[in-house]
Amino acid sequence: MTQIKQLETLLRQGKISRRDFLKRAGALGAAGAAPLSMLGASPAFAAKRGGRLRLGLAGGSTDDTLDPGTITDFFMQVLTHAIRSNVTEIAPDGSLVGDLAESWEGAPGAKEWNFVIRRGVEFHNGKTLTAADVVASLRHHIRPDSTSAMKGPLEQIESLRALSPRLMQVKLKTGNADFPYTLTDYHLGVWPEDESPLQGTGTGPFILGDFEPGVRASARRNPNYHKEGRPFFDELAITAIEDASARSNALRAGEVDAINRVEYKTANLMDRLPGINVLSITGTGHYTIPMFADVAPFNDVNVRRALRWAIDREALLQTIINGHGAVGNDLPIARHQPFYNTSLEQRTYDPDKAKFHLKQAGLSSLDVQVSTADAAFSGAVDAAVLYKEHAAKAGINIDVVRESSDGYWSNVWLKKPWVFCFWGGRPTQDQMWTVAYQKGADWNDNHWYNDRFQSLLLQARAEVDEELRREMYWEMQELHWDEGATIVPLFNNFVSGVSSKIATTGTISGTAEMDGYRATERWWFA
Amino acid sequence: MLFLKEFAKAGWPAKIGMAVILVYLFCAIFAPLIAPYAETEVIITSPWVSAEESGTLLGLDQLGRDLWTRVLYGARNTITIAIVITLLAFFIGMAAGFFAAVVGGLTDQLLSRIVDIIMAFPTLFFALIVLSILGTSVPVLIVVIAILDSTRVFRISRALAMDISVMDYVEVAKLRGEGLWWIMRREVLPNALTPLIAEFGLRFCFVFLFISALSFLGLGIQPPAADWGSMVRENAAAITYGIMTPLVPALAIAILTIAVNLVVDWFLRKTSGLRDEV
Amino acid sequence: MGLLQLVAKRLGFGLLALFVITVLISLGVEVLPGDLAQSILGQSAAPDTVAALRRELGLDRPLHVRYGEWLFNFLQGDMGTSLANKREISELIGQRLLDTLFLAVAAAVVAVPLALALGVLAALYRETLFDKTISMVTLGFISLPEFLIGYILVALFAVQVNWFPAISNITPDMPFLSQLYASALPVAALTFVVVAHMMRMTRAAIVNLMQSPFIEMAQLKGIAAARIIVHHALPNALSPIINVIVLNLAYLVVGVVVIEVVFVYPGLGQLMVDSVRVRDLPVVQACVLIFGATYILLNLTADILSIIGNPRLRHPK
Amino acid sequence: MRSKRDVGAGERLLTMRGLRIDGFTDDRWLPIVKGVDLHLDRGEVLGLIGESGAGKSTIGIAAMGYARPGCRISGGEIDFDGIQILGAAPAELRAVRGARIAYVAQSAAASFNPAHRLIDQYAETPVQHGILSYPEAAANAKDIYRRLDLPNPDQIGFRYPHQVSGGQLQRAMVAMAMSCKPDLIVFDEPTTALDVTTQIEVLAAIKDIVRQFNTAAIYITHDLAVVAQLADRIMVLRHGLTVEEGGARAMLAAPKEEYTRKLLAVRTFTKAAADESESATVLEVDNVWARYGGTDAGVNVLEEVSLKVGRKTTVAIVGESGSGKSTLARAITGLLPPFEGRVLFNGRELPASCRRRNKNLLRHLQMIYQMPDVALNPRQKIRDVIGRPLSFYFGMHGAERAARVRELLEMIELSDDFKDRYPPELSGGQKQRVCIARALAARPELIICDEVTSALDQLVAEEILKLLHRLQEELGITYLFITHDLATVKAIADEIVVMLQGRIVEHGKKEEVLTPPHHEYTDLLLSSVPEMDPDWLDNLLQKRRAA
Repeated sequence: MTQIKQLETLLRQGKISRRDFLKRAGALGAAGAAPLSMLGASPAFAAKRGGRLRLGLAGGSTDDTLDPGTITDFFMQVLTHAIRSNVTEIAPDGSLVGDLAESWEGAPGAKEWNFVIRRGVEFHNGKTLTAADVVASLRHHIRPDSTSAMKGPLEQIESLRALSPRLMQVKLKTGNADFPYTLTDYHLGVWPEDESPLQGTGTGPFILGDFEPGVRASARRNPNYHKEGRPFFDELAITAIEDASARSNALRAGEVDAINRVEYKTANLMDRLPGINVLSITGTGHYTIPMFADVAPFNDVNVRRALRWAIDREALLQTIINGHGAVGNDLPIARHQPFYNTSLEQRTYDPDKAKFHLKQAGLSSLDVQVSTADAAFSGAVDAAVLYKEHAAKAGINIDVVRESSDGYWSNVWLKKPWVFCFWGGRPTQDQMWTVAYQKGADWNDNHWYNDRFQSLLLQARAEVDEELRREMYWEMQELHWDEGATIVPLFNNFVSGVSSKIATTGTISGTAEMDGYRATERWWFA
Repeated sequence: MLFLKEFAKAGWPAKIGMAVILVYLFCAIFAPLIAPYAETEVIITSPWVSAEESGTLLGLDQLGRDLWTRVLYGARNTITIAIVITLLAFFIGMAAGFFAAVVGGLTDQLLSRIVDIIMAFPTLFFALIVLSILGTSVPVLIVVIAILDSTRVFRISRALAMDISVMDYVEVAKLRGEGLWWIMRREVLPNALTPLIAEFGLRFCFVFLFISALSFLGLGIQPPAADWGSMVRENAAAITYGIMTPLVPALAIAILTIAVNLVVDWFLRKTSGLRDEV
Repeated sequence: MGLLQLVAKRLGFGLLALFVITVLISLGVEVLPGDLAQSILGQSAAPDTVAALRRELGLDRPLHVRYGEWLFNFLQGDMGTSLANKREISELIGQRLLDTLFLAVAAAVVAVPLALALGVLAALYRETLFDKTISMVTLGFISLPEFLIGYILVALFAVQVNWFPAISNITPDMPFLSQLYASALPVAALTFVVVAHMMRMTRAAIVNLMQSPFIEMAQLKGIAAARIIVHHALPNALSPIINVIVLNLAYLVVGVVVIEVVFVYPGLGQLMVDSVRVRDLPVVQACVLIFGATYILLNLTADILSIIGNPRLRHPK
Repeated sequence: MRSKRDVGAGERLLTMRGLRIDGFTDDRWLPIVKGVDLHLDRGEVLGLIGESGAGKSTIGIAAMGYARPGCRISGGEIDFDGIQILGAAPAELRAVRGARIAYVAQSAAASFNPAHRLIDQYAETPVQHGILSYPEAAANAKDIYRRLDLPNPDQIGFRYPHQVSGGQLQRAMVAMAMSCKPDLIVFDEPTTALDVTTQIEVLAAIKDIVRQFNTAAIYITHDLAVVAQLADRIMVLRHGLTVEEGGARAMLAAPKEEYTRKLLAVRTFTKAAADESESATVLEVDNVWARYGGTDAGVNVLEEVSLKVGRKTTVAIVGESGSGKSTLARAITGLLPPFEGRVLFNGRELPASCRRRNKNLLRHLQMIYQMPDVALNPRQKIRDVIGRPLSFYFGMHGAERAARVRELLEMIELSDDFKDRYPPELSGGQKQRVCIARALAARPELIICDEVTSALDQLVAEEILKLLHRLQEELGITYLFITHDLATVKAIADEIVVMLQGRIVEHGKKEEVLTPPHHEYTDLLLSSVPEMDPDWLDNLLQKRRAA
């Protein structure tokens, strides 16, 4: 962290350029949480009102709907944050703050949570927000015939009540100290209880204009937005641009002000262009290679260790994502996330260690099959081929099976014993471990059922004491690092292209791309 | 031998065309020997390093692999696949086309209507569905493109065979009591060969483009194997940054297309007896 | 009478073909891995959520029931609603179809006369340097992938010099001229893609006729070369030319998904690809029906035009 | 009689000196015309005669400074009324073509542009040359159509070429040639493709119009009898060289050269009358009706046709195009199964469709076609062409087959080395011989000869007829001879069947049919065959007008 501080100082003194700063900060793996105060203007300079923000975003599809339960991709994630507010929000610096909630309080054991709703928040249609609206919006996801992706994660809720117009009470089946974090999820925007979510009414910074799924959406400033002075833009226009080259062309030609998902291979080229800044920020997204720990040969912990030492993460970082990311340490948790275990040794490429573990498993060589497709992540096939070359030096012969991209998630992932995979990550350790590592989880793609690990997970969830939680999470991470069945070779950066006309508060969120989906209310025209 | 003797008399465009084709074939066959690096070897882990900087002939591609090496291997993969696809397409299309024309009647109607239906399907869409179902392995890709291509071959073969089957020598064979297969193979095929070979040249080149379009939709040949169509796609993003890398495989396709057509032109003119007007 | 009969027969067959196509589509989408519920909910969906959505969408019923229901409604003019976003398909498709047609017509208006003119000129100056140059250049364009042509145009005319927009994000409420301006680059790209084919066929069809006795007769009547090409050869070469034009027009409607993606043009192709991806069968059906019908109708038009253009058929004995 | 015309006579119009024309074959330029001198006076008609390949058409259109694609004028000099045609600028040539020298092609159907009306094509030349306005030209056209005896002359110009019959179209083309009142017309075999009865009309029209406008003409044909009716002078060409030149009457009366004599003597072969003894019937056609396009629709092309063919005889079926004679052949072979009636072979009824006939039945009934070019697969070697029936019917292979092929080649008077050639390398006559050998290879009892000589030059045709006759003598084959050419009939037939519009109008022994009194139609056919007598046409027309 001190290095970051030094960089910041250099930046302020003008000794290094903004881009250099970003690059070096990114290299430190900490850019996500780093205060990027010189990007645009610092909070000391007043943000300016006005203008029309034009975004060119990948991740829009003609089958998009305004139903928050079925949102899967970026276009709708940004749009829903523009028109709706959540109960809680992760601030750019990574801390949890209230959005619609003014404050909240967890009862001992973290089984009961009371949220105080902000006073005087108005929906776009003029209706005043009450706790009932929030309850109704949450219920949308947990009703029996719910088609929402949040149905599973919200199953922990036992009851949900509006105690008064300003007080919402949530009772959980088991204690969860991170429950307020759960409410930051992009599916959980709030709309009026007497309306369908498809109407698009919310309390967000923008009022929805027209919306053509997979094509465009437009919105105008919400003058009654509950955050003082925000948003800064008068209008918002989002265009769905699937093709990466088309996005960068649109940005270069000045037809949009910002784009997401800049291809890693062109990110550095774009960075050199005048008038365009590249934001390359490490978030929680990571590539994984999970194996079924209950299927031979992966049921031998030494085989798993051997495979983990046999991958050259640095080479993958440079080749597959062109340096826009950080090497992973076989943990699905990013360095900047709370309770990250900094004491663990960074795994490197060490064929000898791999051989050693192989020997301990009683093997001189190993033949395994790994399934991959570019549907897992862009470059997954290349990554598999590179891995095959790395592992060969340790006497491990990996047979790369190329699967069909279409249907990869339904036919390969969770079905084949060793596959390439991508996780967007979760804001909290509990969420991440619960969704993919807890025994019995629908998406447990590794079948690693360490008893100590599983019981720690449950304990930590309900533990309110920060220090005790830290200890538990550190032990869990150590267990996973040593014995787990998932290789996490890389954390990939969010890379966005932004016109230099755009200014920011200085701190860019690492929770999601485009300032945690909230660029529309956090940025302005310089 | 006879061909060589005939070809010696061809004009310079055909000779240049043939020379280009031979160079391509040479590269395709001896790619592993000519190529300075291995097919998927990463030289510098940075995209599109220039030729001077990397000390290579054409610079590096989007993953830092030697472009010249990739183009050479691309020739090998692309040309092989294109030839197989085209051969298969012609086998299917010609067999069905000749059959329809020679048998005529209901069979002809049925086959023609089936082909109409396939053609009424948007091509990319057809490929999209089938490749999604069966996966984008090379054999599947070959069969799908071959079937799509064979509809056009069918039309041409049928039209040609229609013209041929009214010839008296076909009637002679029918009156002699010859079987269908014999008539198709010995009477129709040899006389339809010239225009079909010309068509072969063109179809062959379109295969590259089709693979390229498929790879644009993510259904092309899977990396890391080098093929020109996918290479153009993978490198196309560089064009806006003034990097000419994607033009190299595109040029490879374009030059081969032109070369093949120069030879086909000569061949057509030679065999049809059409001549330049003086 | 012959013409009407032909039209009726072809239309009848066209309907049959479309029916077969819809059946094939249903089967095809059915055997595609994954289904709509899964694709809507994405990678991170729980099985019971997927099952619930499947139930809600009616995907739990057997295929033939769903198909029969769809067909029944369709025959009554109801295209149904998109399963993915619940919108009326007619509304969903309407604007996109108009946009697709707009692009196709704009490209055709540029490309067809250009191709004809170039083809006639190449035929007139056949075997000259002009002809050979045109032949090479068009071959070159044929052999460039269309997305590359698109990127090159954007790089030159939108990024280098800011003459035209890089993305053609046209909206229904845009004035006509603005729409045209916004579509300039995709129109240019499509023109490059289709001109070569049409031009080569025009030339070939004319040159093919140049050996005909009636052309020799025209030459021996002392008619000027240009008049021979335009007045004597062209009218008799119309049939193959019309056919290739129609084929390319069909392509302009049906095959432009790549251009749509490159220029972010909100046409039907993108909708269809998306719908296939999420297995939204009713939308896929509607798109394919439109494309299939376009192909069939255009082919029919070609046949009718060929008949009208052929005096033998137009003026029976 | 030409001397009676005085206008412009004797004034030199066209002179060619040492004309050489090359053709491009096998990547080389080979001479087609090897130095020909030719001259033509105003108003004079010159007949150019020779067999195919003699270069006569090439010389004819060279007068207009035109060489067909694949040909080039490589030397000599052409002077047309003071204009040096060779080396003239394109614009200069255009001014001559159509306006001062016009061309009448062999096939009017192919040479009229199918896309435009006749009158527009007539008017195009004068309008484009700036001689007349369109209305003037159109008025002229009607006048010329009238003079050429075209029916409905005021309206016929508004038709499209395909709406007019062959003979009328050919006359319309003569009219078109007259549209600028040219000094010279080149007639390139204008009647060759026509039936004899139609040929008369066109010949008469040409003769008339040339006389009326005192136009000079080069008349190209392979038929001496035709040229005899029109030409003042005749030039005989062979292999690109002049054989003989002279006044028409003088040459016909006393040809100097051997080759000319042979051309004149071409129609002398006659088969000896068959012996009177009634032979067994090989083929019997019994009340056959046939039509194209299924049984319900379509028009009958054969009605009530019955005939018998005796062993080792030759029965000739005569008729003009559309008479149904070729359809009869198809009905007999089973390619077009008759919808009524029977075909009996050696007394046994044949299955109507050839598909249901067994190998043995097929073998006994062979066919030889009009166009040897399309009857032989150009991609098969002669040995395969002849050898296939041997292996197919008799299972012969290897040396046995090779020996038999050699034998068959010998039979058709071709040397053994032909077996390795491809059909396109052979001349027309040689190809037809190969076709005969292929038929013989099956050891048939009956051969149907469908116009086997009409695509051949007359000398060659005569050889083929002699060959067929010899084979009949040696092998005892029966022929069914389908032809429109009465000369052929006279030469080879034992019996004659005359067909008209799908029906048999006369049937009998050759002597009976050819000796008057004839059936009315037979008479028309017989009288329309041109004779060598230069006055034949005039006399015939007079006679017919009188009748």
